Amino acid sequence: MDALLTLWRDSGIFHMQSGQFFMILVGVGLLFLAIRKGFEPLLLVPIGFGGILANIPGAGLAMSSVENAIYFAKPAVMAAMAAALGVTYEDPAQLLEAYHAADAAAHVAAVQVATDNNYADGMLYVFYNVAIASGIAPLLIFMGVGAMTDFGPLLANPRTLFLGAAAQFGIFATVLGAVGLSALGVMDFSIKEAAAIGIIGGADGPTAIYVTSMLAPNLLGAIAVAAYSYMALVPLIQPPIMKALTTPEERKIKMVQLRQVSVREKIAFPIVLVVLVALVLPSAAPLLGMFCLGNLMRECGVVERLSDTAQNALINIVTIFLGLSVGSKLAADKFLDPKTLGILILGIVAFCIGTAAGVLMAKLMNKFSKMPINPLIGSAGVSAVPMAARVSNKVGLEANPQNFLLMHAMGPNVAGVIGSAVAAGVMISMVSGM
Amino acid sequence: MDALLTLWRDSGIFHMQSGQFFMILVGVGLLFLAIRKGFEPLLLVPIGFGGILANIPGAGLAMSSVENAIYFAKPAVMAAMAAALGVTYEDPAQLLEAYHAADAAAHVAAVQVATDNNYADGMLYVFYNVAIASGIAPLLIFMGVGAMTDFGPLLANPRTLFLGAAAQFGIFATVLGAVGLSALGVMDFSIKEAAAIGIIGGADGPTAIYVTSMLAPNLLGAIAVAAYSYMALVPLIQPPIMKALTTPEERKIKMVQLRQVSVREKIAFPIVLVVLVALVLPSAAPLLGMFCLGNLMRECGVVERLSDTAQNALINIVTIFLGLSVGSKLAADKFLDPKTLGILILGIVAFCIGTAAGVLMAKLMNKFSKMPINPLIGSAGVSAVPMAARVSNKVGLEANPQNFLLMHAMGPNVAGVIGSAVAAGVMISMVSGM
Amino acid sequence: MDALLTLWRDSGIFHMQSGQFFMILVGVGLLFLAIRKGFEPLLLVPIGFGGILANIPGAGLAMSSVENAIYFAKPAVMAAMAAALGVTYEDPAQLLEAYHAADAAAHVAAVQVATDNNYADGMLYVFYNVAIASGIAPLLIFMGVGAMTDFGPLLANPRTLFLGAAAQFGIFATVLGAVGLSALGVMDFSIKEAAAIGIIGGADGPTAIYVTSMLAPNLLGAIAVAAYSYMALVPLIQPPIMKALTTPEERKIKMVQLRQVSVREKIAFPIVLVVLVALVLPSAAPLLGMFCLGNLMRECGVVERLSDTAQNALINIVTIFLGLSVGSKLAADKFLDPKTLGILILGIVAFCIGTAAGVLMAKLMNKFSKMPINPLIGSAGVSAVPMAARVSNKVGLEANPQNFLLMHAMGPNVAGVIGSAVAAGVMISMVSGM
Amino acid sequence: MILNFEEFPEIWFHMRRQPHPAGQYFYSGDRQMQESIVQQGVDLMLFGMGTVFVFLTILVIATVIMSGLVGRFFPEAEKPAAPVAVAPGQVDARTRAIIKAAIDKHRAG
Amino acid sequence: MILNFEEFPEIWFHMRRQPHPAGQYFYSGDRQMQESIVQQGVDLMLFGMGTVFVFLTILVIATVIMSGLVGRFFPEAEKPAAPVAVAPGQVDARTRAIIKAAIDKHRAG
Amino acid sequence: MILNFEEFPEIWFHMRRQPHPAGQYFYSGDRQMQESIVQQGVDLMLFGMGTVFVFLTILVIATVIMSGLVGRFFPEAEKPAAPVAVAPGQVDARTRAIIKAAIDKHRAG
Ligand code: NA
Ligand code: NA
Ligand code: NA
Repeated sequence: MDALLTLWRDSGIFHMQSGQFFMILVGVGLLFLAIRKGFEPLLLVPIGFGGILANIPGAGLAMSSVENAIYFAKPAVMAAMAAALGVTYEDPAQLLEAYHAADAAAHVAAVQVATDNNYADGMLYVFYNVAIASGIAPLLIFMGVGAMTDFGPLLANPRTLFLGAAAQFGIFATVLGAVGLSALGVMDFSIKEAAAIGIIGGADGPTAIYVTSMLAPNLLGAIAVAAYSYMALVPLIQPPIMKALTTPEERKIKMVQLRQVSVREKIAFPIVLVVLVALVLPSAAPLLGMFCLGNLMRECGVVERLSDTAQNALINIVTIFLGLSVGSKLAADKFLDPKTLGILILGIVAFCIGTAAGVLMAKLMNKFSKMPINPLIGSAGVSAVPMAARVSNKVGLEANPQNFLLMHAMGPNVAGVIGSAVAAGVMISMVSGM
Repeated sequence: MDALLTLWRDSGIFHMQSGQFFMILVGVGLLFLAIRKGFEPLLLVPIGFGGILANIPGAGLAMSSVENAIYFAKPAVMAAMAAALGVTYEDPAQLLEAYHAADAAAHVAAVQVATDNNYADGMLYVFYNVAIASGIAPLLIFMGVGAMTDFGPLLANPRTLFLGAAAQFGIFATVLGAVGLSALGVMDFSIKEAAAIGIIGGADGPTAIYVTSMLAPNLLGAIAVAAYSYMALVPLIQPPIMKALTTPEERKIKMVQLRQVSVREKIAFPIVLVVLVALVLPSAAPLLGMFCLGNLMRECGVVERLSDTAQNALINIVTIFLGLSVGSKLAADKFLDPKTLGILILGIVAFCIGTAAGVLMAKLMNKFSKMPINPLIGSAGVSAVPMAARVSNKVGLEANPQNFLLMHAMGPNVAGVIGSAVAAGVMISMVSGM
Repeated sequence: MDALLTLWRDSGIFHMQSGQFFMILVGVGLLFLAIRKGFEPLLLVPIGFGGILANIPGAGLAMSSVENAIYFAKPAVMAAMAAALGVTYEDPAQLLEAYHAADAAAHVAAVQVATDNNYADGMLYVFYNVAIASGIAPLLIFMGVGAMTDFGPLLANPRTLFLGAAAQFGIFATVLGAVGLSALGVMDFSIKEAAAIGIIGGADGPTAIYVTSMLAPNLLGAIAVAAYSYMALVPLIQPPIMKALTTPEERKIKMVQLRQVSVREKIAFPIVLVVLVALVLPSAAPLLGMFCLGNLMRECGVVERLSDTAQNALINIVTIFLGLSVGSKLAADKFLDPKTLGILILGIVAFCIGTAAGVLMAKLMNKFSKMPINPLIGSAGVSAVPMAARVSNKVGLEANPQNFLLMHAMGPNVAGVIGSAVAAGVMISMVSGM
Repeated sequence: MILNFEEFPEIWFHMRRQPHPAGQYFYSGDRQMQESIVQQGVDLMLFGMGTVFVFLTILVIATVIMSGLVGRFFPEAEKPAAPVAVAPGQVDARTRAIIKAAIDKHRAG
Repeated sequence: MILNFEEFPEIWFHMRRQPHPAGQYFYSGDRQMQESIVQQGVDLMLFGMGTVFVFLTILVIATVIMSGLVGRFFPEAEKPAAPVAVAPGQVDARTRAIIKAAIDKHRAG
Repeated sequence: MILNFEEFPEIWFHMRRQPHPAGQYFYSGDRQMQESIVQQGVDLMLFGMGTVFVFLTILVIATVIMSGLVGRFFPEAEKPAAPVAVAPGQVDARTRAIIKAAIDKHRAG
């Protein structure tokens, strides 16, 4: 009969908390957005599904062995755990807190207690640690993205790098907004959390996940969902801002045809970039290093099989694990927090400010240069490759059906990827010192 | 000259025990079955080869660093190891026993001693821990299987789920048989071992490996070999039982044509299934969750590159490691045990009982329903996808050359996969409480 | 302002040491050789790029968490680290030395101190540990190479195995040279380092990396670069030696046409080889075992999807990580050492001696056999598959435009792979006992 | 109880190790354990098969409801997925096409 | 300072936890922290945007120099890579071909 | 021996560190170590090459036996694998087809 009780106590309904049920609905909603509405399905399908799995009560898929041990709260185990953590046992919540605050040695001791009592890390917890906590998965995806990126339009018109720089203003303005909310007492974001929220404005999924996993892993679920959702919403978010900040004449500006870029320039560019990173900004080395490696493999022409694998088998495998790992942070106790609402609001503000900054920078550059720039391509500086460049093209065609801006917009678009990787490096470096 | 002695002492013949030599022959035999007889070659080729590697004397490929240290039994190392394990050193066998019984802290200390003395984990031991002990490899294979599974026939005729349920009787009857043998003193299976043996009757490789790695890892070699061998033998095992339990008239029953199933039903099904698992049976969440994720990726139509990777590169990579890891459990000291014989006998009994239960359930359903079911498709409920469905079709064609049962049998066939995953969840949950 | 200081102190130029700058140039040079000159680009592109990343000052990509903590040398951290390592703190260099000499328990304690202070393992350090220190990556590549190898020419003329054996003389002669330099006081190689250097003469990349990672990981960068560079230079290194040791008449020898080899022989060969390894030379089991597994998957014809994955997705993924990991050993403090020069010189000597030994062995065999062997195929015994076989063919065509030696040279060529794996096993086994 | 095994370890050891004519019936402890494992097996069977049937019954109901809801509220304008039903004469050719993937690949599991 | 919080933990605790009419302005400690986080945010913005612009400016310069050097010293004899510029009428067809990989794939990131 | 280094660590230390006119011949300890490493190298060469030749000789014998057994007891009814031998004129075309995989791929190793 003990076995029957075990089975019943293990059943989902017995344990289901309203938060978990709500988060399962959120997971189903993300799947709906991904499948029916086409919101970044490659990421949101595994994220949404991972969110459902993470909220299955009693399964503990997103929990570490110690958290699982504390969840079931057997008295003997609790006593041993408390001893390992060097606290006196009052209730599971307090043990959990002690565990999260523990130094490495106490952490190891607690894991040993959990192991001795046959508690194991949940599947999603393992995926999270291997894929994200290590930083590996976002970096490998960045390598694959590098292998898919053509820097030709950027090399043909390097000035567009300034547009990619300006659009990063969305990141830092949002950081300021987040700390402002904290100062006003509306929210309670630390500077690290503010930095992680700001990176949503980089409009670049792997960069956002990388930074967040370093600075504020507790917010990873909300930030990743916001980043990918808003990237999917770029065709709705950007056009009103672009039109509000430009005159019809500006939108009709025709740009001069791009020059042809030689293969050797394309080969040299990632090497030049990584050497500059080495000399000037080591904190951006992991992200930009892997990005440049991917791009070099693409362009050098002698390692096609590696480039092909980086763009296909490897990035696909990593994407599945990355998505499930992000989904593990959609566990109710982590996601259902007032901060999530703040993140969703600040994230869209970041996109809007970045878009505006890119457009305004293009207008500013037009004042100082005789080579005309259509300000609509400025909005592509937020990255969101290649969606933002397509939006620039589409809005441009509305103003002048003969004006094709797509290739011109690809320059600031990939510049935005570099820009937000630089911003990520700066923030990780500076915030660690705060 | 010391070096020469080292070389000679390292040579295989010097160390070869008869058990290891026998197991190498067993490995060659498995390769023969796989290559010449076509027994599930995708698994049995790496398993058989891994079995050969695991039995190379002195190479220690399937042994942990501590086991390797104890194998070579240098006095100074033994003394340190005994201190780390908190025992007094008598002989290597006793140290080995203390190591296997050690708690996590002593385990860590022993590993440190082995590391300090330059003993390393064997290659297969590493594979086993990463791939199987973590549970990851069977789950990834289940995801790939989900991405290859078409639930169309099941959705067109959901009643066939009952056939998939009934066939799981083979699992539990075998558990009863195993504990009966223990009670009679013929064998000495624990309840955990009995449960792991029973799962052979699930006729589903990754489920069997997953359950066994959790409940009775020492039996993994024998159980995996039995499971895959009997799956390959389904065309020999099932027909006599099917014919014995049915009349020629029953075998001639024609089933009504299946209705067309819409894409949206196929998309909704894995989501419905995983939500039900969350509500009712969390202990089956890892297996069925990954299965549903794979199937959702297949059906949703927006993540084809992930689905393709799950069905090809990823499942192939994992299969290689899974096979080698299972092979590591074919080491002579683990496989050459009277229990192995018991497992081989009980395993085939499980297949037979499952087949019979499926056929009888179909006959029972015919008594309560006016929509006729050909009882031959009941045997497909054991899973063994798609071999069992083909057997149903073949036996049906013998009775009536115009009666094509294949698609009808695919319903219970995939239902059997769900059924044995449910049974696996129940057993893991209940047996842990015993 | 502290943050600004942090940023400046983090900048690359602030920290750049001349050695690091030089090594970045070396990395760029390797990329040039790989891309422009076609030097083994599949490996040298990731190795060269990894070398650049490893030398980015302050990024610590190739350093462990403890090394990173010591690099930044905060007083409180240093004190805790010294306590963990059981030494008194004098300066970072001394702590680093204590860390490298620490036993496993002190090592764990030091890692805990670094973790508590938010220092993490660098990306390349993680790759190195997972891919190379574990031995996994070279073994998986060897499996892939096995899946790409056709033993047909070897089976048609098994005598060519002797040529593959003779060419391994380059390995052992170089070991002798290295210990001679040590004895003379010119260099300071240990016997382990000498063995690792010798294996360059095996002309087989994964074997060289595997042996070096076991015996002398500090030399891995130089040895891998030497091995792959000289393999690329085989068309320049070998012909003069081959011509010097043969008469024009010998070079014109026509060899009898190879017999047809049945599929079953090809299937049986890897099984025979692995069983022989098990009986005679367990220390070569990991390398030759994985090689035979790959070849068996290729030839058996029933696991094509596994064979295909081993030859493509898996080997490509592993190659990327292997290359970056080797690159991590191009960090200035490890590479800029007089030993590197010694390695480069000894490595080319090894290639030359191996080539000569192969040619001379072929001439010797001609004295004892009536079936003529063109001595030019002896040089292919060094491996460097398939470059060395092509060189044999090309030099042969110069002597007699009707004499096609390519397929005849493939026999000793793959024999050389087996030969150097055997040599690797012997060296690992013997040197560990010295 | 007077006979305290804890205090008489040697006797205890002797009793456990020495075979006894009454064999397995003599030691209630062992006997209990044997009953227990059979009882555990029976429990496992009853509750295991019960759970399998209950869960799959719920799944049948949920599937039928789901198909009904999808059919009513989300009917597909486009043509449905590849038909599942088969006409006799075409089976061999068609089924090979439909389950081709499954045939070779599920075996990987 | 006479009021040593370390020695009067209960008072300290009380002051921190009790709300006070003067609210956030009363506690210099809290106030400092708030100033501090805003200040940190401003620092981050100024130096962050500064670094982004400085780095990308250097990159523009380096790219121009690089393109010049390559053009002068390593001109390509063979024909150049696929032209980047596009004629109006062909855009839709051509760009789909050119950025096809990027379109689906960068989304994976 | 009267001069016990263990008891005179300072002297011992001094002797090891100070250079001496007679150099490497004076200190039997160092000399022994040098002989030792050369000796180890010679051992490695002799036994290493010996093992390589012995193993490959056994492999030649085993291969010949294996080929004989396969040819006698398992002759292939179907036509044999792609012929290994080559006619002169066709080599370039054919060999490229045969070893295409190996050529690019083994390089990966
Ligand atoms: Na960006
Ligand atoms: Na089943
Ligand atoms: Na070789």
